[in-house]
Amino acid sequence: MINKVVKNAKEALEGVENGMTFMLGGFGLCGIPENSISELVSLGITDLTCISNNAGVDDFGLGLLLQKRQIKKMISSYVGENDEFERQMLSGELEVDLIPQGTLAERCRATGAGIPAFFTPAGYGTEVAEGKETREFNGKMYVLEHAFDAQFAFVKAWKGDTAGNLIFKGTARNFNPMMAMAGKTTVVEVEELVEVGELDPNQIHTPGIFIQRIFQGKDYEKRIEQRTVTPKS
Amino acid sequence: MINKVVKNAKEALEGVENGMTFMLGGFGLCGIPENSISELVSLGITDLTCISNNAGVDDFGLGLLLQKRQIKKMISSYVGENDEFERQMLSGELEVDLIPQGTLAERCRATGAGIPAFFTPAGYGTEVAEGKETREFNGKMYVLEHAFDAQFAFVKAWKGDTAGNLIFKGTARNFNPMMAMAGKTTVVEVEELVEVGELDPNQIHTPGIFIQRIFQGKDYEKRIEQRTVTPKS
Amino acid sequence: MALSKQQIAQRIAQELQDKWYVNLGIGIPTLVANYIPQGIDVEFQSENGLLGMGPFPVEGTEDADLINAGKQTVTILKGGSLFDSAMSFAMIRGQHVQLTVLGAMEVAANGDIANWKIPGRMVKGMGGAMDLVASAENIIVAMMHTNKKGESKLLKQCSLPLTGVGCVKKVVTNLAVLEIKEGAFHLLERAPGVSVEEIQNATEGNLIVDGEIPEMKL
Amino acid sequence: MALSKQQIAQRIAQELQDKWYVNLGIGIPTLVANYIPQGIDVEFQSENGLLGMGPFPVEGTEDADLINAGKQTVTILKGGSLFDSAMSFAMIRGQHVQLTVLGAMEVAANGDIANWKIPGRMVKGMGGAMDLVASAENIIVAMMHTNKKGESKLLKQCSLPLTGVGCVKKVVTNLAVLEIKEGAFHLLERAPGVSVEEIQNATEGNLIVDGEIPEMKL
Repeated sequence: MINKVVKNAKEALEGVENGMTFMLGGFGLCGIPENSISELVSLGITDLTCISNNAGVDDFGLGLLLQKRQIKKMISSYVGENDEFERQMLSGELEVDLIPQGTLAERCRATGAGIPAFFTPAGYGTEVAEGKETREFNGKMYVLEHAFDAQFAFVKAWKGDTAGNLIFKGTARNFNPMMAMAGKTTVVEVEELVEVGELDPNQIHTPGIFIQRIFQGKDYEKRIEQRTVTPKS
Repeated sequence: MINKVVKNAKEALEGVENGMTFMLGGFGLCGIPENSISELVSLGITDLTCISNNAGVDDFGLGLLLQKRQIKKMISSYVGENDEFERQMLSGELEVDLIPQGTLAERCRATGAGIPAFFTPAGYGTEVAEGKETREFNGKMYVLEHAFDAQFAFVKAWKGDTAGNLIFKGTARNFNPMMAMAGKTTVVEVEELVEVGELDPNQIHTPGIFIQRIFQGKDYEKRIEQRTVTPKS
Repeated sequence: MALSKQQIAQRIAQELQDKWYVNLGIGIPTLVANYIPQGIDVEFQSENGLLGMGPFPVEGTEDADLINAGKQTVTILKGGSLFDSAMSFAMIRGQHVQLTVLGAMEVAANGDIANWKIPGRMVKGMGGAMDLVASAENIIVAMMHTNKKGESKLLKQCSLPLTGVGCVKKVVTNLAVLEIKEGAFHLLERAPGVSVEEIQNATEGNLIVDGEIPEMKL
Repeated sequence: MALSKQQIAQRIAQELQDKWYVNLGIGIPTLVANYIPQGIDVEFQSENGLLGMGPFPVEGTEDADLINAGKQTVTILKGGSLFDSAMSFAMIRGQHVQLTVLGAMEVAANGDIANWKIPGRMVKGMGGAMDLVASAENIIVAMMHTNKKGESKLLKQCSLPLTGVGCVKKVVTNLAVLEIKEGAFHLLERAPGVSVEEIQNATEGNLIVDGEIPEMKL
């Protein structure tokens, strides 16, 4: 079996450079590649384009890269849970491309699946469709959307084996599987790295073929953005 | 939880009519909806258009419907493992639309996912692309392919719960998950019907939202087309 | 008297039908889950990858890996399922979700909706709203009838950048239930004690009042 | 002497590179799996939804729910995975499979391939072949150099309906290994004991013979 294991985040991120385009999994702070983000901060590379559904909070997730002004452009569906983001955006330091969430997800999948473009109804008649081809199918209007091009995808999984097969947990799955398919180099960090044969082949969410590097992550904080609970009765 | 259970194949197939378009899961004879096919034979409805990767063998799978001349048109990627099919096709009784297998799979997914059309490289420059829009993306040529429109999808799963959540087994998964998404009415037969809560929500292949009717199948033959083995040592 | 947010949610819950899959937006829509009528089964979809969403977890059992689209910790009911974002929007775009309830800044008499962007202000993004409104067969907007300045949010034409065109079929506000068809708001019900005149005054878009308008039953 | 089918497979196996995912077509290509060079790891993909395909099962352990694209019962290796057809062709179309080996009726000097249809005869369909040839970065055709009538299968131009255009880069036949570039077949290796003249005579398309042509090492 093809072995994808690298020692740590440092080794996993070999080859990242200023000006590259990255995909980063996660929805809010749920399922984000914490170790890879930390390593990107350490490396200090700049002028990055980040494709990620959200942009983290001030002191966590992609907010850490924003603080150090490493990001030139964000491609997201929902941002601005953090003040530094807002400041940079309003001052024009940061470019922001806002995309409907389903279009973002499907464009990631298309990238990995060799589909260069597809039609979606989302955004028709809005500024999202400006300058894009539109077409009617069965009486309904659709917008043509394109695949992305990302040098690296950073993905967080729950369990992964040495061949790169992945299982995600709960809603931490979100964008991770499509981004795993889409990176020219896909780097995965896992909570638990296991030997081949330990995962049921029938229950793998992302087959190892999409993965170039996998490593055992550490020190997961898994911060909760909105802790909503019902009191113990 | 929304309950999708019906008593049997007869109840599950209520509403099928002459001239309808059906999707049927399976690759070869692997993962085909045996019970639904039997019931279609019993019902004797005709002029059917069947979207299915293959067309069964003479005395099993869709071959049973062909024998009784219930099928007007097959939409498949590979057919002709049976003589009756060949006879009907050569005599012009049966229309056959041959589609690249990946395009067939993606068109099924697109149908269920609300994508009316997408570009794929498969078939560019061949007779498959005749009359279709083609376009260049990044120096490579692609063909525009469209979603299907199917009144019923007949799907076979390994396990399913009363809410319609499905788990497939081995390579019997094949086209079943996409067709499950694509039918206006999706009918699922399972080897094992369980209560909600018995399947791990993190391990479900097809969420119940796509399913309208589910029933406990019976008498599975699961015929093997090419029994290839290595001798016991 | 005008409805409270809870009551708006309560009224919208009456629109739920048996066996419907429903996506609830952030804010008032979320509250709809508290008022499911007896005897019907509905299932809630959260676009970040969850079907069969349950109530908030009991204190101490919350899981960072199980949140809703509002990033709140939630639970999953028996028979629920988890999936990725592409699958989630396949459900939405493919019209497998029967009802979307969401908030709005403006709704127009032609069914247009604006709820994601105010020019000149910080723009947070549309999230899944554009996919939802472009896809759902049934869209109910839950909102106050007027904005904080007292201006109508039910307009001849939206002034803000659109989220979707011609898609809203029903609006439930603190004052009324209205159906949108043929380019007009059709008044269906009044909030208890609220007069047709009050509703008329708070509605900028063309309002059709056909016959006696009943009070909502809550 | 011309190669046997086994030997064609053996020669193709030398093209495998470490960490490659490989899709093997029906017939000669399937045999390639028997000759993986020592010291390299490759994984076989079967387009019906299987990665990490292993050898045929031991008699008595065959499973109707575990077959390859040729409908043969197979096994799955440790570290393998199972998935649906859309995912399978996402791998193929997205160029995650590094090598496709398949048979052909005709190959042209411009890289065109025909392997699915003979007009006037029963047409069985292209299966996954069109997706594979339109997508793979490396395509090796495994076939006899001539057909049963002794006519060349390496042509100036395909006469049969095409499976894909300009996609074949390498051909391994019973007589030779050839690279396709700049509109010609470039002779790389001869089968043991087969002369350049024999290959020239069996090749209708433009054949470039550049310098001394070595014999294959098997």
